[in-house]
Amino acid sequence: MISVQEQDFNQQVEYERLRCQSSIGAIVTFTGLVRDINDGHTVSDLSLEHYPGMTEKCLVDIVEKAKVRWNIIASTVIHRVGHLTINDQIVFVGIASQHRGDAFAACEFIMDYLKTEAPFWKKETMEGGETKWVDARESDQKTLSKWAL
Amino acid sequence: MISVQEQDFNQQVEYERLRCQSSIGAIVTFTGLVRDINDGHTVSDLSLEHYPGMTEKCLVDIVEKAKVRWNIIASTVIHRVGHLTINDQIVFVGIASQHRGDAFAACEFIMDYLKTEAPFWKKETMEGGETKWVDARESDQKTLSKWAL
Amino acid sequence: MITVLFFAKLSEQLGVRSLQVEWRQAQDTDQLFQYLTEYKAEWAVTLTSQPCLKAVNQAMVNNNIALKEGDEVAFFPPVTGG
Amino acid sequence: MITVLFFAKLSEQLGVRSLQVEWRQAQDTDQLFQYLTEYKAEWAVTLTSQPCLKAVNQAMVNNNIALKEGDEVAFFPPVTGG
Repeated sequence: MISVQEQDFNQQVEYERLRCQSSIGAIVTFTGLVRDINDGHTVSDLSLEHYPGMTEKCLVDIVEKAKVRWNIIASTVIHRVGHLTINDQIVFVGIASQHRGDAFAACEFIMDYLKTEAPFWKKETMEGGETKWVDARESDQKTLSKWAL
Repeated sequence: MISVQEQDFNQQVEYERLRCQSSIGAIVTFTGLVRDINDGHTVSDLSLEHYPGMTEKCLVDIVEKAKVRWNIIASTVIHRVGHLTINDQIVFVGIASQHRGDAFAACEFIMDYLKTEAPFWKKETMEGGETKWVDARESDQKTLSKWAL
Repeated sequence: MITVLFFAKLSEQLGVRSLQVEWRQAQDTDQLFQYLTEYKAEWAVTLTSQPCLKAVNQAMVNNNIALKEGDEVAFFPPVTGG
Repeated sequence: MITVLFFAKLSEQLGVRSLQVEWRQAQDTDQLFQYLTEYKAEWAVTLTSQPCLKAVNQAMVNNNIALKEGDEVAFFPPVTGG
């Protein structure tokens, strides 16, 4: 399941959706939250823009790449867009597999690629009301090297 | 939070407990479930024995080791003992961190060490009613090599 | 016509979210980019002073590629989702 | 006295979950193990025919270590939790 949505999501609902088959031995979930501090300044809230159409294609493509490499029984990727505030949920990636190694690797792989390839952009509102587009992190690009074949 | 318990746990409750601070940017959870098939035979249910006292010490120790290596804001390890049936939850490991890399690594590290060091033993009841102590997997030992310093 | 889209900071700086360019002005992505840098006085600086990624028909491309009538080309800053 | 505990398959096969051994019979873990292999006729086979881990005072140990009065020593198969 892949979804780009404004509304919040529920951890339990997504978890139970993944726990759908008796052959599943491992479920790994990642949830990204809005932090109060980013790059040393205090953030009051966040607005997320995306490229409708391309975003969904890109997420489908990343999940397909993961399925080629690991044994995945069920997967969910949810990414929110629009206005978010501190501690809000931004993104959910959940993977159900027979064994834990597959679930951990696939979940982290999807997050790493989502971070560098999926067309989302964050704009922060800082404490004083000033806004700032978030800069891409070089470290996110470097992280990809661990998935090199 | 570390707990060895007979009763089931709730994903949402554990997730919300980890989502306790506005500096948290990433929560990774692992849940282990009872699979219907193990090593090629059909399992109908499972009984989990442990070494009371040592189990808790061992889990505390593994979490402490993880805290030395990664930035962890909050952590939870729950392991069930007693009688379990197919699709039941066995174990939960949840890690809350500022950044995703720490949360993924710490969560997988804790599971890998728990699998090889924590004194739990599984006994399966197979379809015909026959029981069988689960054999340790050599692959679980090998997995540890990725955490070598 | 080629549909050109801008996102995020780039769209804000250019003051435009989308525009149409005639295909004869933009037969490949390099030509289109060149055309855009000359579209308005300040666009050259905005488009060349920062990293700018591009996607053709919603797939990221790194090198110059040929365009055909009806293609959708997007320019945007490095992504920051997740 | 040394408290000896057995777990899981090992406890089932030996038919015992715990027993007390006098310290003079078990001044280190090797000596204790040797004592146990001679405790009953079939124990030698059970204890030596399969991998058997040990913990002293609830901490896993690999090599032979000295024991003191009151110590708790556990023997068990490789763990299979998680």
